[in-house]
Amino acid sequence: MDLSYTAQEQEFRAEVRGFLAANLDPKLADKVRLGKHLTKADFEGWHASLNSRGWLAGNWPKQHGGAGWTPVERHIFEEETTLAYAPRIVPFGLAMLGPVLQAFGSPEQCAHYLPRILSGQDWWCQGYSEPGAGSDLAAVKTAAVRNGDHYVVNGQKTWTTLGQHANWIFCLVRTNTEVKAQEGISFLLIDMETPGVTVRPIVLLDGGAEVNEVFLDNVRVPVGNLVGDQDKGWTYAKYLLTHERTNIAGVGFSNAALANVKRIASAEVAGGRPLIENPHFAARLAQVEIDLMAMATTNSRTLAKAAAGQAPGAQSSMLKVKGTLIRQEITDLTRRAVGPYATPFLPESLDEGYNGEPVGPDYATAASEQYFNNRKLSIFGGSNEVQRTIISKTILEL
Amino acid sequence: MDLSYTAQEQEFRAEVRGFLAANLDPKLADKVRLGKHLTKADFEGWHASLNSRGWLAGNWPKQHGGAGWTPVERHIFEEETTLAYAPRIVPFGLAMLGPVLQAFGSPEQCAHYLPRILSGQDWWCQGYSEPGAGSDLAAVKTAAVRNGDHYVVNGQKTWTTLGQHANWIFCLVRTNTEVKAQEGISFLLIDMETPGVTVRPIVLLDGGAEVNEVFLDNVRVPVGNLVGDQDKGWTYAKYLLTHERTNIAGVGFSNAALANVKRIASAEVAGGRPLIENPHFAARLAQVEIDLMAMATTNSRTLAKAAAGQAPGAQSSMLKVKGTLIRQEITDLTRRAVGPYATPFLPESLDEGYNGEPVGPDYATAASEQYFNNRKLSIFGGSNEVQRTIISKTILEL
Amino acid sequence: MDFNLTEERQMLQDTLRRFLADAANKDSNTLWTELAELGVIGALFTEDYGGFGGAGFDLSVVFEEIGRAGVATPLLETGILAGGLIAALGNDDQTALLESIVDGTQQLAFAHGEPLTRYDLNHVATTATQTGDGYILNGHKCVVMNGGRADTLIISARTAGDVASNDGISLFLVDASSVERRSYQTMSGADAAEVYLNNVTVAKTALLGAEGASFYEIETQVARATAALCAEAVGAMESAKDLTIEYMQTRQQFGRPIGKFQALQHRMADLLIEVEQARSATINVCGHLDADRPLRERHVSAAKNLIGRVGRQVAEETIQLHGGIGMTQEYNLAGFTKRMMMIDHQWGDTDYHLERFIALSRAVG
Amino acid sequence: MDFNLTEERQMLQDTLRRFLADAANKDSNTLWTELAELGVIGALFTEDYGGFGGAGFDLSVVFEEIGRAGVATPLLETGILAGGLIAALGNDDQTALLESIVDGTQQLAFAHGEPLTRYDLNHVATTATQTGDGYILNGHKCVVMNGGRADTLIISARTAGDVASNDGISLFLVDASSVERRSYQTMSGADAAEVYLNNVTVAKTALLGAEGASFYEIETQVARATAALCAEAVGAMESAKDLTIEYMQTRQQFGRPIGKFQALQHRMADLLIEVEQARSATINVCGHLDADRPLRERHVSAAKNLIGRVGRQVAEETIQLHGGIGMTQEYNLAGFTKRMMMIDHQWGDTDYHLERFIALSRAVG
Repeated sequence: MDLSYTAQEQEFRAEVRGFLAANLDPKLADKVRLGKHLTKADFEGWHASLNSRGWLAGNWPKQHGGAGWTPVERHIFEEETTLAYAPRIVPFGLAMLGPVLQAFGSPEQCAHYLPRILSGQDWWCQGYSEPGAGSDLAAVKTAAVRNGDHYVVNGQKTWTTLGQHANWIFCLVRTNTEVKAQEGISFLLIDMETPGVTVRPIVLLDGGAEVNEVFLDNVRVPVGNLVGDQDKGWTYAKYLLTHERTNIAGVGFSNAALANVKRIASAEVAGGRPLIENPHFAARLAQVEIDLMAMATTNSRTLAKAAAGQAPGAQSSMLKVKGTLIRQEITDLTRRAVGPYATPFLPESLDEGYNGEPVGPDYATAASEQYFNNRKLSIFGGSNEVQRTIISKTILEL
Repeated sequence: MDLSYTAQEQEFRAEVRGFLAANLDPKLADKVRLGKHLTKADFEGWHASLNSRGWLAGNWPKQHGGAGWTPVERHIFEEETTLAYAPRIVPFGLAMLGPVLQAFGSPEQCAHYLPRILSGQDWWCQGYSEPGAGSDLAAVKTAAVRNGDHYVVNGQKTWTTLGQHANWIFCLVRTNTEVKAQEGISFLLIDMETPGVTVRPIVLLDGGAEVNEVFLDNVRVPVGNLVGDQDKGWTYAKYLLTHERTNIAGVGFSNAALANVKRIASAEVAGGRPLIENPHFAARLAQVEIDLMAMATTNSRTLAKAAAGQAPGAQSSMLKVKGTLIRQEITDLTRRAVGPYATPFLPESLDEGYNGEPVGPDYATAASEQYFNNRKLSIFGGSNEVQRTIISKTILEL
Repeated sequence: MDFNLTEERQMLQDTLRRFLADAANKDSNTLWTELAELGVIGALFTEDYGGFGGAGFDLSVVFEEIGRAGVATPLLETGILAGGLIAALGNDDQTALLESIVDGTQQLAFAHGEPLTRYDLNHVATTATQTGDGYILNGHKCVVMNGGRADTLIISARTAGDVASNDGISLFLVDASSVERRSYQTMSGADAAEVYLNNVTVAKTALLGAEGASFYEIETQVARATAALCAEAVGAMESAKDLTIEYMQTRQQFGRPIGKFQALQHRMADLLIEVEQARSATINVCGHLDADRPLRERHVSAAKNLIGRVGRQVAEETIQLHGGIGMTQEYNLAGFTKRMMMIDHQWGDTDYHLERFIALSRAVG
Repeated sequence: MDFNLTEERQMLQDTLRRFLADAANKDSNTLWTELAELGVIGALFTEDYGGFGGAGFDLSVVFEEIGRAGVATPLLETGILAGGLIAALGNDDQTALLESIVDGTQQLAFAHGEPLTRYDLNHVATTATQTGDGYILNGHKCVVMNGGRADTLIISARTAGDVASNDGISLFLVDASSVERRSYQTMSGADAAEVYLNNVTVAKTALLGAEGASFYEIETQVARATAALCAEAVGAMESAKDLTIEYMQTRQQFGRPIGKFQALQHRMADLLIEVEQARSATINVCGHLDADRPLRERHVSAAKNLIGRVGRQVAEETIQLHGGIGMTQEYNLAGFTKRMMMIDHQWGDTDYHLERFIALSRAVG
């Protein structure tokens, strides 16, 4: 048992800090901290900056252009970048598709797509969920029918995050309706500029439009865009969902959000004293901080297991549930902290190019929006209910 | 809408208070408040005292010797007696069997048993649960086989509260194994002095022994002891469980327990000040008090519906769940309030005739015991899980 | 004890519910005019002031329906807060205004809160300095609900006393066009504004009530407003609950309606229990609006604390039980959950009222 | 970072688990002797003092097994609290005592808390008045764990300072038979006593450490004891969890194992998550016992707060998931749930440590 980092790891942390100090534009960090909407250019610029340092794909092996970090190094990177309020790395190409291609794609697919992900030439989005298949992915209905050298794809995908920026989408499609639901699914790469692909934004209750519906109407996809074997997509989809979850607990996001709410509560005044000195508010804050301290260690324990080659199993589901509950609790504390200024709704002021004054303190603008937006954490990526079922089934063996 | 009591109801309240002042021995009230174990004589004395005033069976109609109170009057009686720390009325004969006999028993059964319940000649206990049939009452296995003028009963009952004091037990028994589980159950009255009846105490984790196992070994019960029709006992059992639940929320108990914990927290010192002034403790206390204020009104609303002849439906299940959670939360506050003195375990000091000094303040002696003992509230009488299922099935209609 | 509505209130409820059933598409001006025509504004006032109600349970009937329909109206600001203050404190000239409130031709707002006020009603830094023939107002009033659309503002300002003293708070009736305002939408779709008072001159006749003595009347009207907000929250909870029940009955996952999943059933049961608690707390505060101050305010804080907690639970659970669709703006649920959460930020959130309840309980003993 | 046990600790864990598997029937003296023979007491001390451990993770290995087995021992009082104080403060004569601790021939207790102390370590009203050749002790020490069975007591008393001052607290090694004791059982089956000091005369040589300067060492040893209690609670949670899982797999209701009911499955999942949290908090405090005071104490309070909350949840949920059987004394679960709850009352409950965490965080900045 040893809670400390090795000298090498500490050195790496210093390196990351140095990089952030030199390369993260403070204006961009402010946008992240204040919950403003990042533009496509914001993401692309940050990606490019990381890529030039060889740090964009921390989880990829070096032969594919990744950093080849250990889980602990990835964790340190995550911790430092989130605490510095760097933009998150858009995960669809880097954390999701990349590993699937590396595990199941052909050498040609790897050679073609992976470099384009790193360079930013391609922006990928995810075509998993459908209107009738949310947490129940096996219910996928979008049909891909083989027609010569092409699949003809018809159907609808939904909850496609940042799909408005994407030029490629990886999809689960049904290629066989004669077999059990899980056995007739394939994993297909679709160029979004193909005729028949339409993207329509879904406005969420926080006013933001980061998710989309993607309509697929007689879309012709070359058979070369199939990953792995036809009808075996369920395996690849599961691989994607259960791997690459080193950051599932969101410890870094929570640490950053907690630091932010402390800053807010020090600035806010309640009954003539800083809000942070109010015993009730302080108690709520301390409670979540204590939970987070423990979860950080639960997370590290899981990382250590992963580093030793043990499959995370039910533990990644536990991290998902607890991690999202903690993150959501912090957004609730934040909206409480800003008091009546949680009420104004000025989503335009979160957009690039807004030149007006905020209403109330700048930290208040996005408080309610973030509270509502982060309800998604316990719904998307395998709802917390699905995770609880996984945990209990694993343990109860029933 | 009117939250006030009528003049008549206020007068009744005054009458109850007057009665309590004149008839409730302060020493007995202290025993109740301090969580001491009441003797059989304590209960019997209090029953006799109420019976002499005609108030023992508040829920029975006058023709059977009851008080014939309205639900509101019963609520007032309950509220006043609990706040005065009077012993509870042992419910098995009065609140459970009585109404069943009045609804389904023969005139002869009513004429024989009801007066004996009021006079205290008979002490009834309940034979519902079995080792394999807790919340799932339809799984009752105790068999009653007709043999001439008798049923021969074999089986085992459990969780029989205060069975050690009882001379009669009403039982659910299986009289037909050929039909659906619910349809072969009968409701039988058994004299516990019949050969073959054995009572064995179950020691609970708080050290108390208020519940028992009852073994029935070839017990011969006259057929005249059958209530209603053979194989129809499920109907009577359900009637018993869904009716006579005016006090299911335990508002009176909670009010009394809350007053008690406030008294304790005023006497206890934390950091040099009364514990009740500690912001965190005060917050927990206020939270439960606010919940209780609302639940008292939820309870009154249900009573008003009952008075208007509407069946309580899912609402009595709601009161059961919320009421037990509140009562349990107060026992948790009480054990916290007494601090390190929650640790000593001197169950003998809760018994009649103990002459020693308490360890620590007298109010601390039973704090942990009560915390553990009251875990039963969410388990017995239809577990909270069963209640939640009833609520959701009623509302979701699935 | 009687938990039935009187015949009049039952009629009001039925009428209002029918009317609001298709109110979603009406613009806010039409809605306001029609509410006035229906007599809904009048239900908030006693007969002395041109109304036919004004009691706690009148407010709750009206606001529960508003919450159930999920419409944004200036009823609270115009009818209860401003209307209530004028009815309680106004001289004859001023109470004449009430007619135009009840008939829907005037909208008002109560400009009270300030950046450092948070939820303390006595924290007023805005000053009113007496001049020869009137007052000069200086200060910044923030998140003034309906502040952008109001024709007339009631502005609180300090004519004496320390910044957090109960004494020395005065009220002024001010033409809204005479002050600088920045208007914006709120999270739940209502209008609000920042009001900047830079040497605003008002006449002596603008004073509403006695100089420096308005705190307790503000508290009384805020108590009424809080009761109304609680009722509105209960209405929103009922609608969110109904939508969720319907969704659970129809939405299929893993081959059956999600309402068949026991884990979700039990969470729904817990939610239903808490909605009943919220209704009871609202009944308690509405039934005690005419009680003595300590008892009344204790119920105000108890109710607002409970409503805040339950509102959060209902908002979060109904979204979660819906899944993704529950997060979309176009699905009905969004409006209800946002309203529940925003009510927590009006006149004191759940934490604020917990502390206040403790303080009030201590005072009562 | 490394979350594996060293080979030695792994061996200790295995040995202890095997040994304790059938410890339930042993009387407490036999158990104590055999624990000493196994070297378990020695695991709590460094080599300097005749042991072979003494670090945070040595304590956690031992105490997790104690908790898992559900046995009551005086390990905490004798080995960690008294033993730790003697090792840290004792002169050569006094540290000679450690040999008889490690070999199991002496039991000790730390008599510190008093009726008004509650959980504040610096609140000491018991006085030690200097006489010509020693001290006279007066006071009442309450709920002294192992106080009835101890051969020797370490008694804290004030030689100077206000009742709640950090300065002026002294420690005395006193023959237990020389003081008046009232001994009793605790809720979780251990021994405890009230200790009454009425003009008890002790020699100068009884003083342990410098006069009036023991507060910070008491805090240090209580930190170690708290870490051990957290580990013990985690062990008890593991056993309660295992029993419940087994019960859910086998107990039939409504025709199938109750583990098939989704509502219970999800509650079990939440419980499992929290047990992992409890384990992590325990790792955190054990890993920081040698850190600087502010950091160490922050982890002490974080862990004890979290353990208190999770302990309650695990106790209540495992009883509830069992139903009636979970409430009976003869079923194994009873011992574990009682132990979890009683740990909350030792050296500060969950509320106390929440406040302390806030105060410590403020001090750290």
